[in-house]
Amino acid sequence: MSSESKQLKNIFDIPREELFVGGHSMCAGCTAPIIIRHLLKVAGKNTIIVNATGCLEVSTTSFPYTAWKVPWIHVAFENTGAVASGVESAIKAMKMKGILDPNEEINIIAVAGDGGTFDIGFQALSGMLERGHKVMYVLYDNEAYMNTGVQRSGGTPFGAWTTTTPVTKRIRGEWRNKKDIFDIVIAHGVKYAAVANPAYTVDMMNKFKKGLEQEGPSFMHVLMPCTTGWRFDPKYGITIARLATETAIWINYEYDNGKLDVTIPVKKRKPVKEYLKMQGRYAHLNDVEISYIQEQVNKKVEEVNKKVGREVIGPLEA
Amino acid sequence: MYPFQEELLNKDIIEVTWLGRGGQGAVTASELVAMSAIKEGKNAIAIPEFGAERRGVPVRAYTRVSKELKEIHKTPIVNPDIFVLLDPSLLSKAKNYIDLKDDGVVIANTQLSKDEAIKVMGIKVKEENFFVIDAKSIVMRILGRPIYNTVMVGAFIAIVPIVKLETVLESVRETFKGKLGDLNAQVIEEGYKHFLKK
Amino acid sequence: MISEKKLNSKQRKGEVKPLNSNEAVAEAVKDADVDVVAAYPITPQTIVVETLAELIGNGELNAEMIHVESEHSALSAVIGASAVGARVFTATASQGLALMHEVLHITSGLRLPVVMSVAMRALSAPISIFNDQSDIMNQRNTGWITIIASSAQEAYDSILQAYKIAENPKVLLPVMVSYDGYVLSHTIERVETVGKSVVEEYIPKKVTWNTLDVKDPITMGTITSPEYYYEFKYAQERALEESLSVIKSADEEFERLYGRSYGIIEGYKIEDAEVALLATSSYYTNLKVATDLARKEGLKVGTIKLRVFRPFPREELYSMIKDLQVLGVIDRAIAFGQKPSGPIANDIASALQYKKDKPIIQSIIAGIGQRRMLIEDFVKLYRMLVKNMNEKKFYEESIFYGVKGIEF
Amino acid sequence: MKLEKWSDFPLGGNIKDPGNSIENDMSGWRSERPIIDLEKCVRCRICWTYCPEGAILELDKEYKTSSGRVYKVTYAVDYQHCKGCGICANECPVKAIQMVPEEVSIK
Repeated sequence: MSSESKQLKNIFDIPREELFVGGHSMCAGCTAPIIIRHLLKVAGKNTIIVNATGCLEVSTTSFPYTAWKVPWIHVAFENTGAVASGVESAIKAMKMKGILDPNEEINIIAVAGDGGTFDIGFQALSGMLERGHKVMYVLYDNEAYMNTGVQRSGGTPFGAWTTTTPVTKRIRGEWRNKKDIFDIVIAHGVKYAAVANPAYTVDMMNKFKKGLEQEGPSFMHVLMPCTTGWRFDPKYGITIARLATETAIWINYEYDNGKLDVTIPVKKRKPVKEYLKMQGRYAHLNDVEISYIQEQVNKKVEEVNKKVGREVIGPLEA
Repeated sequence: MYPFQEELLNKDIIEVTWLGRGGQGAVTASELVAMSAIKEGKNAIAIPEFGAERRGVPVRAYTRVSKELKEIHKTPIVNPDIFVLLDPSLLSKAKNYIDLKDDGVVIANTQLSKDEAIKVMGIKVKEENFFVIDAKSIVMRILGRPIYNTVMVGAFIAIVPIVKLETVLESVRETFKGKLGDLNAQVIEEGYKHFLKK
Repeated sequence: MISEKKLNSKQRKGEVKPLNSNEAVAEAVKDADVDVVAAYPITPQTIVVETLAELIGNGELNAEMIHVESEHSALSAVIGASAVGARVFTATASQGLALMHEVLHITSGLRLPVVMSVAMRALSAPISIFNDQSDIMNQRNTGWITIIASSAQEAYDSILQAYKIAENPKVLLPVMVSYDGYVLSHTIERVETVGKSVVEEYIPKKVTWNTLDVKDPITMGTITSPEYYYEFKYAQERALEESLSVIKSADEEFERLYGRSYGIIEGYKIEDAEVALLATSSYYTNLKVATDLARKEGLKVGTIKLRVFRPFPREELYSMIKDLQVLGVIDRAIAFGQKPSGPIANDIASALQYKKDKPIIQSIIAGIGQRRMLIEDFVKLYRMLVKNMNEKKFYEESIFYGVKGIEF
Repeated sequence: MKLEKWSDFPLGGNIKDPGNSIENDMSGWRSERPIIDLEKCVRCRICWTYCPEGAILELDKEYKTSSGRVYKVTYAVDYQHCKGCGICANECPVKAIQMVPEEVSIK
């Protein structure tokens, strides 16, 4: 995206041209393609995508059909950060040697799910961030290994049922908290990182834009409600995404050169129960467990307001 | 001219084993001779025996030199034509590492006299083929550190002139840049002169 | 190593340098004007990475170096770089090569002309940092062209040839150039370099493979159904088979330009030999010395060096060995659970399956974890094979030469 | 794409026709189809924004409602790619999109 282009004000500013098209085989109601459509609308044609193994990868590039209209590569599950580093270094080298036009801007975007980021791809991501490659890394987080049939990952939140954290006599879904990938990324000295939500499309797109304008690596953590793994009716993907922000279980942070902010403030929070009750993965939770999750959210909100320096997330609705 | 030189220098391939302790530069010594021979249009190889070198561990290195561009094999040298001992404390243990050829030459860094050294070393060697040098006094004076490799290279090329002094000085200046190169060149010359006098 | 004939060649124009095989490889990478280097340190390969860092640092090589956090990422990064059209290089050994295993398959499957050097080393456990060939033998089904070099000179020349081969549009497969860890990787030898003119003369830079180009977007690394996968694998196998002729012509052209060639396999005193020992890398030069000594004892022996391991040169090998009585095959790796236990011995046995006149194949395992093999050990093996031939006594299983407690 | 022999296959599984998944017919995935009531539709663009398939078409086609309001754009559904997830209907702020069972809509 050229630097003179402005931030989007509303959804009427979104370009019409699609660089990620239909005919792919993502689940009906999957929210990942919503993220990707808008990612490419921001990035434009001069973009190379490096995609980790995952739902998005297998469902959009099933030979001989591809949904992608920009150059795209998949190598493996755990090495997206490394492959993207290679793409970026090669372009840098070839520009330096005059093989490529040094003035041509090419966006390099790594796209990976939570498994490919929190877990198996963590090392390669860390290497890429620490070395400072100019790559935007987009994590679409559906909070479990959905491609292989809903197994827990380091991104699975407390209480969530998965096939490997089942609801049984001894355990009641995931009993550990989600790994704080955002803070871990920032600890690498990354200049720009943001948390986004496809329900807030314009906010998400503006964050993509800022991420691409960075000199070095940037990181996008995007919520991706999964109809199959979260067990909800396909039509509710965006509703649930919105509720995640409205209940403050998902906070739309922006970390920009040392400054933390929340781009979607919430005046009055909805009880987290409203978010949880829409999803089959939380159907087993009892009141005690729900109030534990609510407490966790309350604590987080308090922390965030302190860090940001104002009450950016308001109190719970009565 | 030492009496053994003519026959030794006429061999297709001359085999040298260097024995020192990790950190004393046995590998560098073997390489300096090989590098210099290659520079002079000969063929040579330098093989280090130990991979993970640690300070203090006995280290062997080997040099094979062919005056012609003959292909050189790469086995370790257990029965060398010339054995160079870098570390005085290994004198009595040297026999565990080598099996000197008949007519083999030994150049040992030791403060002992030749006769004493031959006795302590306990191998079969002709008296006229045995050389001792107190390398410590030379290197402490010039380098200020007990690193014996370059003085022993100097001694070696005086006794076994398969490469010229100038070439070795050029090689050592490439290996150690700047002042360290100059100092080591001086050390080599000292070692060289030590045996040239005789 | 340079034979006398080759040294007298008029085409000689390079510079003579004392280099070990690791440094020779780095020198070749510099002369090939590689664009991106990604490598992770591992003994005994590390000198390659260090030398390249220095060459890039002082401007002798204009390239990007990626300080990756693992070998898996090293190969992944060069895949990414190759996929956008850069000439790339990586290097590894042992555990590092094993860690790359997954990505090795992906590189050949994506048909990217990646070149890698391997300083061959034993595999853990227990850990051994020393030489054998277990690392590359374990990668024999990954679809890489695998060249085993016998000297620093051959390592240097083979890297240059590797780009010529890999980037040939008929091939488009990755190439591994391996050489013995320590015994070659750390041994200083005489190397004649070609210099940077090699890029114009021999390996001009031309992107012959599919790349990620924003002006002509493609999707690379797709998923296939049972309806499609098989054909890609068959195409890969065909390309690997057919690469043998490209390897030959690359070597011939190299000889025309620079006066050195290595062929696919090489023999020494094989014409009238009854018994031969086949080996790879540094063992070949040792075996030549042993051959001369054994011949002095009246034994009609010779030696063979296998240079190209994948694709396996069946016909070239057969025409060299068909008149032998006995071929001893020295493997420095163990194919666990298989009898005989030498991977190359097995390859040869299966290559000869339908041939009528063929020697007896005697598998020999030696040099595991760099267990010392001196010239007299090789001579001993010759004597034993001649004796066995005369007594018509052979071992179906491998001879584990040099294991404590086992005598032959 | 004709891929009868192994030698017809592109190198390494690469797809050289970007965005050719658009050729696929996904209509069989659908049990319900969205039907847009262009009279009710306020052209807010929300359905277009949230469609995972890019199957809401935004056409530069004028539309005049029965009450006389003129819109410059018209929204339509690309039924070849719509999988019938219902996000559009659910998110429509004016309930202008109805999900109708396929067997009913075919009649």
